[in-house]
Amino acid sequence: MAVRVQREDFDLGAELARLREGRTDIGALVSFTGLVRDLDGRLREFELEHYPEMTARALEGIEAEARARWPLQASLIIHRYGRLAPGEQIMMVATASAHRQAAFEAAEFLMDYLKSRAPFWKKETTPEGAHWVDAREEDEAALERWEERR
Amino acid sequence: MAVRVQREDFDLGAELARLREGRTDIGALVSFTGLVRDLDGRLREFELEHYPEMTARALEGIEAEARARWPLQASLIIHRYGRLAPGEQIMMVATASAHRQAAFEAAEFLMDYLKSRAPFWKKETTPEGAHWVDAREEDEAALERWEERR
Amino acid sequence: MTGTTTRALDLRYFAWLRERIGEGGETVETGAPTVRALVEELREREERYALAFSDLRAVRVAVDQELADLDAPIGNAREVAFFPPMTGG
Amino acid sequence: MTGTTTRALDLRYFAWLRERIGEGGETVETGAPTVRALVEELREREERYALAFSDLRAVRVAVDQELADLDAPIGNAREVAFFPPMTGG
Repeated sequence: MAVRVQREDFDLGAELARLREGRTDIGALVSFTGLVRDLDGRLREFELEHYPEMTARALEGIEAEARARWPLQASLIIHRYGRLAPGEQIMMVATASAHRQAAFEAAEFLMDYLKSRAPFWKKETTPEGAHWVDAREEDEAALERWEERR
Repeated sequence: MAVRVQREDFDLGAELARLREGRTDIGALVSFTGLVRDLDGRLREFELEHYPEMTARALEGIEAEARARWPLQASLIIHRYGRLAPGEQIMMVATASAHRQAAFEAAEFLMDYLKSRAPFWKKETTPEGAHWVDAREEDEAALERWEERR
Repeated sequence: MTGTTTRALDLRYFAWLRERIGEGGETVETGAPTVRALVEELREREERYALAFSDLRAVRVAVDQELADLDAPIGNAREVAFFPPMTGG
Repeated sequence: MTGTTTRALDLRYFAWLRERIGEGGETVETGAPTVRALVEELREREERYALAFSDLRAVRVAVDQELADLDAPIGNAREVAFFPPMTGG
């Protein structure tokens, strides 16, 4: 039930602890964290551009859709923007439910939508220069499995 | 690459932080946490019995199977035993991979196997008395989806 | 735009569309009824627009901050945004 | 067990099997070639075993700490464990 878009890093453990604090109705808590990868040590800069006026609204829409589809006791989306270093956290989602299947499915649904429907663009700079990360065709395809179930 | 069976609670945030510490090859980190549910406030006691000589071996076998199936940069299973209070953490799994699909699938695989193949038994005591939690048929069925892919 | 009423519309550009056009946004006077017609107007205006919009399959659109189709009517919208496929998460 | 060699085997019981039998484990002298034959021996021994093993569909088995089938040979195993379907996670 919360969406945050911010430049600063977040504390994954503290966020997950807060989600279940004082509650006894959650049986399953799933989290996903996206991190800046730099396999070969050649990443000079990583920058996330976004569309501020649209971002929070898009994320809230995605979250509301997940909550309409699965019985969630709690959910959280945090997405950063700006310049990030290799290994840093880019974003997280968390979903809490009575049973594991709902928590897992809702988290995957949120991620699939975030990948292709949240207004963020990644730019990587290596010694060869800067380039905008291409959208992956698999990411667009991943959305289809949720369409079928509507 | 780690399995722990313990009576004490664990620090989910610290465990997840440790998993990715100093690394830049992880793009996706998924965690699942199982919690003691008490929807109606009637749970007096919750106890997890296990088969100590077999538990660690069973969990290590499950983890090795996940690592053989998915390209994981890191994985962790922590499972508690003994008497737990409502809302407490029962167990966690975490999986780290380059991409989200592998991390999600491996975490779900670990959970499906843990549910039906790790030697733990749950006993709940309410004002009506104590009973052993029945295995759910869905949990046994959940294993089948992984068999097909072998 | 002869014969049609024009009005002020805020445009926003992101990622490589912003870089190719050379600015993050601008306000234009337009009478274009749809996003596609608006793109045609921009293309004819200057080379950098023609370049940015050379492959429309690589362009996504939001009208008043909601994802929309290229053939969406602009209607009374205040803002139209252009950007490449999103890469969140 | 007439005519067969018997040997000492550690048995372990968990959850409601442990409660029905009244102990967590014991060492028995047995010549049973398979887990199923061992269960038959136990059933005949005392009422509490017959009760614990009355519905074998609800019983799972491990031989030397590996999950096994009821028809698994005991062979040179040192320990056989009986328990209900597991509920981990």
